[in-house]
Amino acid sequence: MAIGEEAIVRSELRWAAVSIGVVSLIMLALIYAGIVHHINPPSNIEPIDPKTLHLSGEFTEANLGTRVSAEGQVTSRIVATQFTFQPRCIVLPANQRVTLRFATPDVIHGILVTGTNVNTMIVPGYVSQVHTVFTRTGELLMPCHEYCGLGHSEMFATLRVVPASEFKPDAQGRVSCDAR
Amino acid sequence: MTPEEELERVMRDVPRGALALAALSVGLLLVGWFLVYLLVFLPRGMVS
Amino acid sequence: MTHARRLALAHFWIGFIAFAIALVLGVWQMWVRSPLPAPFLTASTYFSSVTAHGTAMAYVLTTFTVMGFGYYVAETALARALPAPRWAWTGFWLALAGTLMAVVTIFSGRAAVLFTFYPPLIASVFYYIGLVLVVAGSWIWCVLMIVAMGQWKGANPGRPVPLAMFATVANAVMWLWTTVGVTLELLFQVIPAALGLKAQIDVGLSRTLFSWTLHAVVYFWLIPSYIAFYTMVPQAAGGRLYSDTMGRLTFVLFLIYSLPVGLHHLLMDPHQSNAFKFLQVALTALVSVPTLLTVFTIGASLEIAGRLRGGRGLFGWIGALPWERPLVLATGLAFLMLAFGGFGGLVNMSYGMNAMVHNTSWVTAHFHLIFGGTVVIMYFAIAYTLWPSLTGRAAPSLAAQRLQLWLWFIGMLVMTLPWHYLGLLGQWRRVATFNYADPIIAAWGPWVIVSLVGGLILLVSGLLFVRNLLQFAIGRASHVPAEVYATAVHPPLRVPAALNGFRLWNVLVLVLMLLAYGYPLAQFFIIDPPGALVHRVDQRR
Amino acid sequence: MSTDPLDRPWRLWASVAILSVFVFSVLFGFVLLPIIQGRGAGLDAFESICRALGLRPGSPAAPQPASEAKAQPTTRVAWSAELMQALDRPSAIGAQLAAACTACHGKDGRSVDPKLYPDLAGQSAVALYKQLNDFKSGSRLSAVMAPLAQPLSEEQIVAVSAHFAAFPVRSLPPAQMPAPSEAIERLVARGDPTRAIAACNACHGEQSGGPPEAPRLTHQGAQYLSAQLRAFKSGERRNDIYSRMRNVAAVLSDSEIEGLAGFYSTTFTY
Repeated sequence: MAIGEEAIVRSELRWAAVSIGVVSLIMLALIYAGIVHHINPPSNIEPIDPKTLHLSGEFTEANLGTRVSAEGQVTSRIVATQFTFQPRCIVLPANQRVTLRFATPDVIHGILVTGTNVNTMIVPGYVSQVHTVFTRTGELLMPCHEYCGLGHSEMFATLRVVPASEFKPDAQGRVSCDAR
Repeated sequence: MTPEEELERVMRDVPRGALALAALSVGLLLVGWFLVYLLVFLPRGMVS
Repeated sequence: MTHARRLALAHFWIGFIAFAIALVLGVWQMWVRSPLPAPFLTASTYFSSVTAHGTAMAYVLTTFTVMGFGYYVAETALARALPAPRWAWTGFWLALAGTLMAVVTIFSGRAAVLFTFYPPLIASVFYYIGLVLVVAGSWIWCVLMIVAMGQWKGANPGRPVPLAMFATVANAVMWLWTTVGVTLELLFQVIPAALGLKAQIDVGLSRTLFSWTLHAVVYFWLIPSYIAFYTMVPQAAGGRLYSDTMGRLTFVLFLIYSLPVGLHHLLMDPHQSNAFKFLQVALTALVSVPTLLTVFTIGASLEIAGRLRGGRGLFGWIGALPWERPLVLATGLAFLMLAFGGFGGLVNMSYGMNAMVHNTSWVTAHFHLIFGGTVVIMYFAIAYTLWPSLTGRAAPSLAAQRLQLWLWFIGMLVMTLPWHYLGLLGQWRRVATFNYADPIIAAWGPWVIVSLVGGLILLVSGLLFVRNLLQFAIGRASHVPAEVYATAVHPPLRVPAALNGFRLWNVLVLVLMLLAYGYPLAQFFIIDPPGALVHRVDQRR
Repeated sequence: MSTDPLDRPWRLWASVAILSVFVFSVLFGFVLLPIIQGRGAGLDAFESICRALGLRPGSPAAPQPASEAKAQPTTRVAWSAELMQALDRPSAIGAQLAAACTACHGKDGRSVDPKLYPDLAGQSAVALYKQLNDFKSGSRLSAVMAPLAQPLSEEQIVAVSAHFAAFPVRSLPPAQMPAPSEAIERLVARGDPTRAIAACNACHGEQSGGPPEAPRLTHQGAQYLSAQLRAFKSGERRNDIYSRMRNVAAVLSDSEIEGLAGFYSTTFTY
């Protein structure tokens, strides 16, 4: 036969090399995003007890919402629970590094913010954390995107991104939707 | 021509067409991926 | 009729009945999610329906079809009677009993937890036991496949195992590895909680164990399609398989790379580290290699067929292919849908980029394209190909089969292309209703309706499929079943032992699993995170 | 394994291919990427790698915010697996303690005046435990209940909760059930996505999987139920963990509150 088995194997191997090249290109692009834009999936192995979440510590009800620390770090603490977010409206400044911290006292939830790369699962037992910079101002939707029970469909919050000039913390460094 | 000779004849061209087709489709796939990467993903900003 | 043929028919029919019911539920769910008012909607009916749809499609249709197809291959490719048919029937009845148990539990409203096992939401124990029985039936199948190949090798020393059987056993071996994760989760976490023996659960551990199963399970469903691509399609097209060796290598690659990659389902989870997510993303990137190899090898096999039929030039052979044959048509459509689905998958698995689409409709679109587009359309084609030999009758109309396949393709694209777009816009998954009063969401409405139309087309196609199979009853008797298996350009006379068995690959799977999943699982026993209270949906406190 | 020369390269090359992917991933994912990212965030190499491996919390690409604790709990109830199991077991002390409750809540937990006092019969033990505890701690205010709850010990609260939970629910004659309006049934079974109200059943239903302390509402007096909803709406009652009920009640209209109270007071199903 004109085309021997070796030629077939050679053509296959050549194609396999092309395939590996293609996936390597994709891996390189991902490494580039990691190095230049600091993009990682949100990992944060920080255990917290879901059963006593509401009793003490940073996720007690009075402590939730956006707060600016003395060093100027903007952190928003949000609890996802069956079937509401607390708080349900969150104010954050645009064009500034912000940190969102989530925890749940009950089951698995998850959030995304429409039109951004903000996305994380919220797993009972851990604090989920996303660092990001919002570049566009306006009201964004932050739904629960993981099935958490029969009320899952009605579980969503609003994220209000305001220009830095309108982001005014009170004496304790807190900013909330009601205050505006 | 016998079936074996037929096969021998076509095997002179194979796999040029398959290679072209596979390269075309994988190329399109790669272009599509990079379009999403550059036009949607990176503009949406950093998260970590 | 031989046991294997009766087994194949019985398995296929159970799978296809479950499929038809799940299809109706799926269309209703899309209707509910659209801006149009839908009947029967309550939170409970919707999520019970999603649970039933997922369970029927992902566990029942697939497991039964894989088993039935495997029994057929074991008998026909090896040209031997099936070993221990009584055990095979035991497996069938176990799986059927399990299916009924799970379905009754779901429809009584006691299992609205969706078909993924994500505690601390816990369904009635009967739902889980039902699914365990389905898996137990499939384990019997795995053992029978391995035994059948072993007996054949004993009787044919030194000869290469026919590719169709080699691939079937690759799937059986992979499935045994795959089910370990979910079995551990069920035995040590979920079922004790459902029985009331455990009041709290380590959720990070359960998600990680489930992720072990979650990716490979898709390859378990997919491999019958690939078996058809490699061993049946070249024959149906009138050509030869380009390379038998590459076929073997592809199935081996599926075995070793589909397992240590499940963390890409947990990219957005807090309880797995960046480092191990990166490792498994790199391994996930490699799992696209066997698929890309298949595209080339099957392309070349079809090119042989096209050129034998007079096709010329770089692409002329494509037009010369016998597209009127359902199996060839299904293959072409399956590859097109695989391209779209694979594209979505590449985006999903892309480490940080996953954040853009995680748990959005993009993901739903991706797996419907892979599952419905590549897996199920090939199940249709396999059924059309095997039915003459299973029933001893010829199809009364190939046109009806072609129409059904085309409708499936069109419906799938009309449904999933809007989902991709909506996913990028941020439409999230697993909800019954959207607030269309919100201006952001209102803009999605028209696209949701378009996808509903796609769903309706799929429903018509699915019902037409069942009708086409029933139509065989009025077909004329066909006494000479056509040969279904393809010959390779160079039929293998001897293959290296590494490509004639699975010992080496099992060792490598073990090594890879230890590297990729060892610490990600061990960490839960090191940090011992606090547990979450069990939330049972079948009863209240 | 056979020693056929054909096999050797397979074993070798398969292992090399797999190990090279592993080495690549470890080099980039475990070491280089975290170190480079950590430099931007002002972290040293050791800290960055620990974060990437999950040995320390946080991302290698960003500074970790300081934890700000300010404990002002809405309730002092703490859940645990042991507590949940204890609440499933009725005890003899429960029956003795229950004598103090019968003047209002009736001998079998059936309220003597459903307009003012809720039925306790068949109520979930977890819900009873939560409310007694909140009366005791002052999270839920009641001039009547506070002095009764304050002397109770943890064990006594568990016992009395389990005691009343074991009684059968009051059955109402079917003639008393008016047909509920479609809008109310919709709120109960479906919720309202335009106002982010989950179906009432999602927490209060028999097969909900919702918060463990969500009480059964069926067969409570309509006046009692509507009074509680109004109290949640005004913020007068605020012992619901993470505002679960306040968030819902805040967007209910007065007629919806009456309708829902009427629905649950006369419905058997949920």
